[in-house]
Amino acid sequence: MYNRLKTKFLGIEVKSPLVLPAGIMDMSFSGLDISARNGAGMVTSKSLTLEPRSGHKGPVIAEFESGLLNSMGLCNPGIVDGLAEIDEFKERSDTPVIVSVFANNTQDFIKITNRVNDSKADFLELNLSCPNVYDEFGIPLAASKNKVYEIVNAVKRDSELPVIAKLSPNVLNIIDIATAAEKAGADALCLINTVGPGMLIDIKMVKPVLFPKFGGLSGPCIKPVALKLIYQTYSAVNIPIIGMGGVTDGEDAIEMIMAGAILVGVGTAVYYRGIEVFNKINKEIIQFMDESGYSLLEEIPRLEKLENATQTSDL
Amino acid sequence: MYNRLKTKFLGIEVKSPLVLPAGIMDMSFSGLDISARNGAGMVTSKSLTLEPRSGHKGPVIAEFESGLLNSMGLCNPGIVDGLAEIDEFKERSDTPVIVSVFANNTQDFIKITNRVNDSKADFLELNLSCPNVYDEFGIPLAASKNKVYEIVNAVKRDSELPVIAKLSPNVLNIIDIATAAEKAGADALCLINTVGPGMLIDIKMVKPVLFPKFGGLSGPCIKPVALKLIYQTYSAVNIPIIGMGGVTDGEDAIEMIMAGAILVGVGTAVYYRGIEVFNKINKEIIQFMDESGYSLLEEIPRLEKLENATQTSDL
Amino acid sequence: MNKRVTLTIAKIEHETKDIKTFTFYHKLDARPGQFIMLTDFEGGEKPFSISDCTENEFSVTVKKIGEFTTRLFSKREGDLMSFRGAYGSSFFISNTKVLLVGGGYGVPPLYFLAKRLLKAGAEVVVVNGARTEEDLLFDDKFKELNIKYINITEKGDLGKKGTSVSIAKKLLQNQLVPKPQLGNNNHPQAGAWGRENREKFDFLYAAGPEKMMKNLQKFTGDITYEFLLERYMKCAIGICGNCTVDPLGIRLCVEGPVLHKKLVEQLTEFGKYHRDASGKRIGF
Amino acid sequence: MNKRVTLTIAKIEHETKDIKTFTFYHKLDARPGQFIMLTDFEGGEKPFSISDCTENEFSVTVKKIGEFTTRLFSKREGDLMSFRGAYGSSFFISNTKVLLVGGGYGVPPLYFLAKRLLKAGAEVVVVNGARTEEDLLFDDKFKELNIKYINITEKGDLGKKGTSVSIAKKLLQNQLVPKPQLGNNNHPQAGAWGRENREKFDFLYAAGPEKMMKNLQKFTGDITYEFLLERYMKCAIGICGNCTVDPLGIRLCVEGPVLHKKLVEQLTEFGKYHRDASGKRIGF
Ligand SMILES: Cc1cc2nc3c(=O)[nH]c(=O)nc-3n(C[C@H](O)[C@H](O)[C@H](O)COP(=O)(O)OP(=O)(O)OC[C@H]3O[C@@H](n4cnc5c(N)ncnc54)[C@H](O)[C@@H]3O)c2cc1C
Ligand SMILES: Cc1cc2nc3c(=O)[nH]c(=O)nc-3n(C[C@H](O)[C@H](O)[C@H](O)COP(=O)(O)OP(=O)(O)OC[C@H]3O[C@@H](n4cnc5c(N)ncnc54)[C@H](O)[C@@H]3O)c2cc1C
Ligand SMILES: Cc1cc2nc3c(=O)[nH]c(=O)nc-3n(C[C@H](O)[C@H](O)[C@H](O)COP(=O)(O)O)c2cc1C
Ligand SMILES: Cc1cc2nc3c(=O)[nH]c(=O)nc-3n(C[C@H](O)[C@H](O)[C@H](O)COP(=O)(O)O)c2cc1C
Ligand code: FES
Ligand code: FES
Repeated sequence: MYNRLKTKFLGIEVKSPLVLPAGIMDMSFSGLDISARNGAGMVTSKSLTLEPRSGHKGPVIAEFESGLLNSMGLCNPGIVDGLAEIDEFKERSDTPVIVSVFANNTQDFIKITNRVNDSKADFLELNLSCPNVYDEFGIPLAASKNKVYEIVNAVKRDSELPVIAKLSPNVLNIIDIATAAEKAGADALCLINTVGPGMLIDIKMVKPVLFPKFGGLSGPCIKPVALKLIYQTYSAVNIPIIGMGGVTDGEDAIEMIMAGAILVGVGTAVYYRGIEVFNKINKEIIQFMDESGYSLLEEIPRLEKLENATQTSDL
Repeated sequence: MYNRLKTKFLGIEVKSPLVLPAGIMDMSFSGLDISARNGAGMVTSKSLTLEPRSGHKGPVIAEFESGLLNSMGLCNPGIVDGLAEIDEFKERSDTPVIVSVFANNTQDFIKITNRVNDSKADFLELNLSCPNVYDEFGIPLAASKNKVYEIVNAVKRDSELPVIAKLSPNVLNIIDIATAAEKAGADALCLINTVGPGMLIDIKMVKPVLFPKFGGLSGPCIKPVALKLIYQTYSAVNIPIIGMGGVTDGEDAIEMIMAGAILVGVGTAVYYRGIEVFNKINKEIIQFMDESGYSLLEEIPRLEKLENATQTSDL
Repeated sequence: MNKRVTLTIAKIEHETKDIKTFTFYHKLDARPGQFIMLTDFEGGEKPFSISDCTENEFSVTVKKIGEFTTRLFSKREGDLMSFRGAYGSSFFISNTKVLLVGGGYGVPPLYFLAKRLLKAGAEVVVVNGARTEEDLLFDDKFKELNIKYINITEKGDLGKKGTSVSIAKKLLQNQLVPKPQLGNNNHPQAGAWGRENREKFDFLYAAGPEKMMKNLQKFTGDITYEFLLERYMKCAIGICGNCTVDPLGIRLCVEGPVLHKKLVEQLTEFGKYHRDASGKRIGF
Repeated sequence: MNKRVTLTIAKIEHETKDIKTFTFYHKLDARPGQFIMLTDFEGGEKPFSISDCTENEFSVTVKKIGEFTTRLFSKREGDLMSFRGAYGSSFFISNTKVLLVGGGYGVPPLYFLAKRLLKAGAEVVVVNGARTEEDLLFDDKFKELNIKYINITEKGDLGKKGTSVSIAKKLLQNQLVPKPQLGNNNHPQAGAWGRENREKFDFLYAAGPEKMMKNLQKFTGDITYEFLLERYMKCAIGICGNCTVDPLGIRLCVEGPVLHKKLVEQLTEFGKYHRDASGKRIGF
């Protein structure tokens, strides 16, 4: 059955289009491994920084009826220990692995890239969502086509692995950012990272629930935003897209694929449906394919591309 | 009981902090009236444009598990007929009414303002969410502090009514926009308008569900984003805020108030809980006040203001 | 949450030159008077009353009138369509002696109603009016029901000239009594009308052009009635406000489209004006 | 959805110089071994095992150890706290002869367990170890239960010197048999230990420092056991991956904190290392 879900991503064959995204169950080799064993076709490490980070004090997770907010604070064991976990994973599994990395300046991204070159990872993903660094126009890194171009371009020069640019949804024009990444040489795009941020308030104690106050939204609440940005990007670029944001069942995954994604991330749904979520969604995709008469994943059609991808909003 | 919910907004007393927002049940005087009779302390007209607009072909509404998407397309009977509906409403009700207006350039906003001056409306709200007009830096009107300043400033010069600036959440820095509106003389702010936009796909027909493809998100899914933007804005401005976005029950309304809102809009929840939603939420607010020992609405505390409202995101 | 359903058109029946019935195989939980919002995602999502609904299928009967319905008329069996609903209020299901008065594409939802009334044990009398015999909707279907059924055309090509309102007036004023008669199919259910056995109706139902119902209203006396009204609908879930009626502010997509006499009588706009897609008032 | 609950601290009890029990009046649906995430929204949200849970209240027993617990120790009865949970796996409730071995703040959740085991009809033997008599947790509470109960300190200030593991070893190797004895409160439930009536245990439960359990594991032979393990927890809902254990990748916040023998035996990291807040491995 699972032969029907095989697909290729940048020349590498994966057994399922489902990807464990950065930040989910990926602090340890064993977390990556259990996800792969449960049906993820590809896994991503936690975003690694040069030095270890303990993250925020917490609460770092808040649940609301439509999804999650998180203010993890990019906790990670640092690039050295993080890559060691990946290498240990690769010794036990042939599932392709993306190493996600984070920095807030180009120099650090380059340093990290050179570390990654010596690892067993298959792909290098740049988490380009830093909200605290601004470009020369006062635009945050994640929303600045110049910064995104600069970083991707520099990393591409040094990286021995294919480079995936992970984009933030919190930008004015995703096409600007996506095409900047493409022009700079990104081999693929991954979108979307968390939306917002947002906040929740404990009305009895009159305090923000998260510590620090704000956290990015993930889960069902962001799916329509993700689909729109993926579709818009798909219409404008020629590199493959890993689509994610709120995918919880097989129908959501099909929507992502029709919007233009080659692979589909499943993050928050690990909470809703357990670590078995990958196999569950694999089955649901097959079921939809059966009902609709598609025998192979690649037969699933995509939406017609937007004619003018930038000008998307009518009134 | 309802005396306990009385509050003042720009010098006018309202019987409840709950507001019917623009675009909800407000095409006709009778729609405004039934909302007021069901407990809304204030009502807002559909955003009126100079000429009538039929809106988009549709589907203009799509439901998903966490809220609604809409691509109404600013359908409205035009400023002349729209104001006639408001006047007819004011003949039957003493509930204060906000006339929401929309244009995509300053001249048209001014023309509309002069029409509004001759009406019985109590407040003028500028729907500053036009996604199709760009400022000199290529930034959409809604996200351009320059454009927002220009429009509010021009309208304030002509308007005989207090002016409320309604802001879009789809901006890089809400403080820039909110303070631009404040500096330009806005008497109050209203936020947030719909988030995104987003899209949904019909996977059987391989088509976007909405026509045109994209629609703004409203309802529970946007509440955390709304709370964060309202809190941030509240921390940075000195004019009152009408807060809205996903408010569905009394606890949501309290969260809005604690985040800094003086009045609270209830839009999409009219779908979830019926037109009686205003009275239901009024009761729930009272119940929370009883449990927490607040006798009057104004005793409900607010969060401590952010020290640095702009720099809100940690990593 | 009201989940959207997308499925193939199972059957298309040509009713008249500009009216077709589209049937879908789907278990729809709908009551007479309710409607669905139908779309092909090519621009336009429109309300249509349910004209029949059984365990595993339902139908809508559509008049070709503008852009959307014209495109719909070009669809074939097997083509996909998408709908949401059923939405709105429904007719009261009485088990007494009732009169149904229909005109135009208001007739098909009354067929669905008649079937449910019969099930409930009501004594059902239907008046079906059209311009000509060719325009008459669901004539055969009504004849197959175990009811008293009167068809009438303005042209008179069925015998007498008249409208459904002119017949209903006589029935309501007790000048006319329907009696069972042999139908086309030689079953004794279908009926014509005679002048014996005058009786009173307990409940009146009507659907059709608003002018027709406005007219009918004059002859309702103190009989209880429900009318199926139409207003421009966009959201169909009670938030956009396009379908509210003055001065009550009730929404025809939620509190309607079927309104009880008590509400209809309070509508100042009934038979006078409605609002178009922009919300502008348009006279009838 | 797991709703957050915010409520006042109903009771604070001083157990030892650095351990307090916090009780909340709330109907919590929790099983022994499960934990809650507790916060005051001032920075820090931390896991604590449930040390008691009845119809309308529950408690956690906390050791003052760092920033959060120090701030928690400054709270008073009536102060508000917020929690979410209960989370995680729970101990198997046996109805046979069982041995509970506790050390440090691992003892209180075993008290909650003991009560539920008794309710299920089990024959419960508890070994409670501490450094000194003063550090002994829940000593009186255990004595009030109808069980065989052995307390022991490293200092020997209760009579003999020992650890809960040294006692458990003897019990498991049948060198020692617990017998009922008069307790503090002159009820015959509380017990000391003697050398008669050797018996076999059907199930072993332990909670406390990982070193202690690692030690205990040596003497478990083929008895079935469950250990309550701890790892650094952030989300507590199974997505952040901070609490996974090698090489299985299972999450102690979901599949744990109570793990069955079969799983514990597969853990290469058990007793060796855990991961800190950054995910870095730290030796025990
Ligand atoms: C509750 C209800 C039940 C209906 N049931 C039926 C039915 O069973 N069969 C049938 O043929 N028609 C029915 N209609 C009318 C049907 O919706 C319109 O004929 C259809 O929308 C026309 O669309 P169009 O694009 O072909 O025409 P257009 O050119 O768009 O419009 C032609 C006319 O149709 C009406 N109309 C258009 N759009 C709408 C809308 N969104 N809502 C309401 N009216 C609209 C207006 O009066 C308009 O002037 C019903 C309408 C309502 C409100
Ligand atoms: C399932 C489980 C049940 C627990 N039950 C209890 C209990 O009943 N009573 C009790 O006193 N303690 C219990 N703990 C330990 C308790 O969570 C820590 O003592 C507490 O978090 C310390 O916080 P702090 O800020 O005071 O100390 P810090 O200075 O932050 O840390 C001190 C030490 O506490 C541990 N710790 C800190 N944060 C966490 C965390 N988020 N998750 C796990 N361990 C952490 C680490 O070992 C750390 O080195 C439990 C832990 C787990 C995982
Ligand atoms: C708890 C948590 C931690 C995350 N950490 C990271 C991260 O370190 N790097 C990153 O690029 N994205 C991170 N994300 C974002 C996810 O990779 C993903 O883009 C987002 O959650 C949307 O997908 P979902 O709705 O399926 O969860 C995190 C998300 C969550 C919920
Ligand atoms: C169907 C619909 C139509 C709307 N039309 C308008 C509008 O015309 N002008 C405007 O400023 N906001 C409009 N809005 C936005 C609402 O006023 C409100 O800002 C938003 O829906 C968030 O609140 P809610 O989650 O309570 O609905 C519309 C929203 C919806 C759902
Ligand atoms: S159609 Fe929108 S309220 Fe009825
Ligand atoms: S604490 Fe996050 S997975 Fe267990």
